[in-house]
Amino acid sequence: MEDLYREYILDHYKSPKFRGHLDDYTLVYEDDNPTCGDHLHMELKIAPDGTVADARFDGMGCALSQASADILLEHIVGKPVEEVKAFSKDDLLNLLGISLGPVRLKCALLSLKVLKGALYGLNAEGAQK
Amino acid sequence: MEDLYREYILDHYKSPKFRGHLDDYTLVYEDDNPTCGDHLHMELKIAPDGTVADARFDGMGCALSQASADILLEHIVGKPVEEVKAFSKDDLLNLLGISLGPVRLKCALLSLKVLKGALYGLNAEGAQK
Amino acid sequence: MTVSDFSRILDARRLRADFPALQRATRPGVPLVYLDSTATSQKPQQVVDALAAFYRSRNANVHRGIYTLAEEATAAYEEARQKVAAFIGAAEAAEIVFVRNATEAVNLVAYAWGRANLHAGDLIVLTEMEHHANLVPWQMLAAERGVRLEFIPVTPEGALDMAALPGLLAQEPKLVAVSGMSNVTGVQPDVAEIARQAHAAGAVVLVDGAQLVPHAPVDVQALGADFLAFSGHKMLGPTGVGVLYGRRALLEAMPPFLGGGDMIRWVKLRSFDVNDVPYKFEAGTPPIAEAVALGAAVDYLQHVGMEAIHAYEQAMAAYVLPRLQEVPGLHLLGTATERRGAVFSFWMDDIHAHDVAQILDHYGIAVRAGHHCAQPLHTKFGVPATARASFYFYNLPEEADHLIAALYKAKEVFA
Amino acid sequence: MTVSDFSRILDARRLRADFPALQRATRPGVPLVYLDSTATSQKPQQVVDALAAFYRSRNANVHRGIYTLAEEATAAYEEARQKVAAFIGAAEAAEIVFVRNATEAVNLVAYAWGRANLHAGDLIVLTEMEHHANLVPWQMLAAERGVRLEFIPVTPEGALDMAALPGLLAQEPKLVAVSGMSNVTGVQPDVAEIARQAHAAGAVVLVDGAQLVPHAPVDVQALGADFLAFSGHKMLGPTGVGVLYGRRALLEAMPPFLGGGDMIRWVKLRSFDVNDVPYKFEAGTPPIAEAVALGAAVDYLQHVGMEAIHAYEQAMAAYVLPRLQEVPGLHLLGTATERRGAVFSFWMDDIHAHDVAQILDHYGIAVRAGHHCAQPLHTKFGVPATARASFYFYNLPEEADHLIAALYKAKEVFA
Ligand SMILES: Cc1ncc(COP(=O)(O)O)c(C=O)c1O
Ligand SMILES: Cc1ncc(COP(=O)(O)O)c(C=O)c1O
Repeated sequence: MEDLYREYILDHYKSPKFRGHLDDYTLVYEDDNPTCGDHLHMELKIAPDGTVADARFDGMGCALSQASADILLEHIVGKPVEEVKAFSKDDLLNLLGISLGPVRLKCALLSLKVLKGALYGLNAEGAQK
Repeated sequence: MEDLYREYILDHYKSPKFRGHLDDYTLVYEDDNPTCGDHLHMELKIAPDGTVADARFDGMGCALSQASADILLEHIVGKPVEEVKAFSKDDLLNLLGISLGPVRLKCALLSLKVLKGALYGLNAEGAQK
Repeated sequence: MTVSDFSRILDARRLRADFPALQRATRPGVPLVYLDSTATSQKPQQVVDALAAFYRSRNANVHRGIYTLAEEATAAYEEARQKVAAFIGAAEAAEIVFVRNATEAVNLVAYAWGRANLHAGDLIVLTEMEHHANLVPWQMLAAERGVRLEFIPVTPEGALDMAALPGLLAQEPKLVAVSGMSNVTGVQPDVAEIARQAHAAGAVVLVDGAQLVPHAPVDVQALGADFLAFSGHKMLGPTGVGVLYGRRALLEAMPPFLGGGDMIRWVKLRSFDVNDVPYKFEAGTPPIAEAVALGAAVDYLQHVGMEAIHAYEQAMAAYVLPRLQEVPGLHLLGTATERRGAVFSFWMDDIHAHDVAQILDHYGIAVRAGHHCAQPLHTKFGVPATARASFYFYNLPEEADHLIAALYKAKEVFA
Repeated sequence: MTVSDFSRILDARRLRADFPALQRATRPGVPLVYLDSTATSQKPQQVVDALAAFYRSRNANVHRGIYTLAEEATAAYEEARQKVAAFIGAAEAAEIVFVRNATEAVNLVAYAWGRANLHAGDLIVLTEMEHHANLVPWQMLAAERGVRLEFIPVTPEGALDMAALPGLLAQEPKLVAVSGMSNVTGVQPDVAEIARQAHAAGAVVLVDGAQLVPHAPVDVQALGADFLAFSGHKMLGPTGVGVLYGRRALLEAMPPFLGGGDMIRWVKLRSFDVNDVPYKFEAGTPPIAEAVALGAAVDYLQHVGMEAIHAYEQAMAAYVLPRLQEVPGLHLLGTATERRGAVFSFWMDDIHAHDVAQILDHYGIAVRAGHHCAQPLHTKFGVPATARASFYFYNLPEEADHLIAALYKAKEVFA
């Protein structure tokens, strides 16, 4: 399967490095995609110097939504929060290296939506600090 | 103008024989066609032997609605009420001798509608015995 | 204005070739002279082709489809939304709700916005020239909720009596709903000025754009419309699709109207949560192919140019009006010469409107007869019915000449 | 059932040639296998031609037009109404109201009939398998009026638990609204029996026929439907047109829904009187060309034969069901083998429905993934989303084979 199911995506889906929970986190957020039941929970630990010290996600959903979360977290850990805040939709799509139709776009971008929710301190239903 | 505006129809429209009122009538009815503002009032005098002794109409509207009333009354005066009751839409169209689209059909048939209203003793708004 | 002057504005003769229906004959030997575009416009081949092409190669249901065909259909549908948004100067495509027609658009506002925001004693200001589509929905609301209706009067010339507006606005209406162009008189009220005053009085402004949008350049920002309703079929598009434009803040604050698929975010057995605008108002499978074809119609109109269309029809109005007024015994409903389109409703001494229309049809000329869904305006002018001749950019001055000649014939028949 | 047996029921291979979209490739070299007719059907050339022909030669607004073109358009529109009436066994054409889609049809009943007849505490009986279109409108009514909703449960096989019906009917519901065929499981409840019992309990019966009417012979008298809602686009017709059938007595007693032109008898500034059925419910310019093309779709379906279509899909269901069930780790939502159409929703261990649909698309197979606008049913089965493959009479058993093979491939990818 070329394109969408490149090894890269499938690897991150089947063997995610950042799936799980942190013992101690600074920011947390979760959201879902009710149309398809994708769900994503994200925890971030921000270091005193303002970088993302560590991060984890948990959730369920399609390969794309879950792999995208893993790839995204891999990319941001170690980076300054200010830089991460500027991370855009197009940046993520570049990272994934695939082109997507509108429905799958929502799957792929759920991770970014949850990340931004955490960074901007939104209140997620059911998410507790 | 062939067809619709045959001399026959135009003659009845321009010089109706039965336009007017009766001094004394047995049945009366009136109705209208709100889409186009056609209005028709009809008075019938029924003789003791059950025939239509005389009839008149009054009203305003298109040539077709008014001519059709005149033609219809000319046809029924002198006939037994029971026979007139059986007079159908097709009978009237045959009498008029023209073929009509749905909108004009309503104009042409208003006279029959009012006649039937009078014969079956319906209550017309505004019509007094 | 001579006949040749028209072609400097716009090459109607060339454009007509795009409209297959305009090539047909009413009867063998009698070419069609279509003067009823106010009821519905004819369609250029480009629009029919857009419909056929959609069904031939991109047909699928929209939203949520992952497969290629569904993605193509969704992209085509959303592209049409963007075209319509750009066409009327909406701030964003999400402010465009696809409905069936202008009538449904007004009803949507009456049901969803009206029932949430209007209460007994509240005032709605309309005008005496409204089409039933911008009248009956408010009457229904008035009957149900005890809302009051007041009307900007129409002058003997058919224009709005703007002097009456301040007095009505002083009563602090919640809504001012006014037609951008009368389908009877062709009069185009100064909606921007009405909206300015209405907003100053705190009212929401709905514009019935069913006639305005097809015939003049429209920018909702300049117009000051909070809501704008119009129909695809009157602007070269197919039947079955219309548009409600609404300012995002208003649309977002409104409860939904129709319930069903697509308008929801989630559904449980006993409750649901609504989707974002505009989907919140698009329950069920939308008129997909129709919206796509409306996009093609917008392309066509923009290609011709709305400024040119407007100028051409102004010229046509200036050409036709005096000629009609010369016909003895002919009375125009609406004699205004300023701010008007090329729509003419009239009655004739001794000839009922139906008979006028029938005789004109005999000469191949398609005009409408009746109250044109504006019965109160006809009542005001004391006539039950008029005959109406309306012109679009594809009509030629020769067709107007043909109309005038046929009216003289009608007088002969009934002489 | 072997592949060759299918062609004895109906010559799908020949009929397919009428459907241009079925000739297209998903990508160069990858033919389209369209298994999403439950979302919307493809259209035969005959229907597209009917649309194009209407616009090319008969396009005018309907009703009240006196000129030739308007009379032809009106005749075509009313002829379509008659075809639809005959197709579903309505007593008369006046019982057919043209709307946008099944969703609007249900909403029309909820607004006009529901708000006039249902009061706080009144009960509506639905089922757990309803599409959002036959659920959300009643939830909106329940929230507004304090009406109660109860549900006929769905069994683990996806059928309706008919044993629960008498208990629900004992509570004397005012309305029983039930789908004629689930768009998720393909299950076709015994609506005639439900209607019989519901009528005995004094309830009005609404049937959501969006899936039933395209896939099985329907006679509203035999079915016992007081209202029947369906969409043109799922039965070879265009988007933008749907049907509400209603018994005349019910339609006549109902207040109007949308206000505007055509639905009135007369209008004054502050009041109006309604027109006769069905026009009372058709405010504004209807989907004229779409209705005419729906008439052409009905002609096509009748030419193929609804009995044959039903039999063909029964055969397809019998063919596909066991093959799907053999795929390891595949779970069907709805395993009923009786009274079902050829619609299959399923989920797979370790592969999300989206991924299934995406991989199938890679092989040219168009299936839908999601909750298919029946979220409560999915919630009941504990899955947020399924992939759904649905077959119409133009699908071939080879396409089913192709689907099964691709599902094994998907398992490999995700192994
Ligand atoms: C059972 C059922 N009811 C109602 C609908 C709604 O149809 P539409 O979207 O055409 O209004 C559908 C369509 O998916 C359906 O399958
Ligand atoms: C001014 C005006 N408003 C509203 C409408 C209603 O349009 P539709 O019938 O397409 O809903 C019309 C159409 O005649 C109109 O001219």
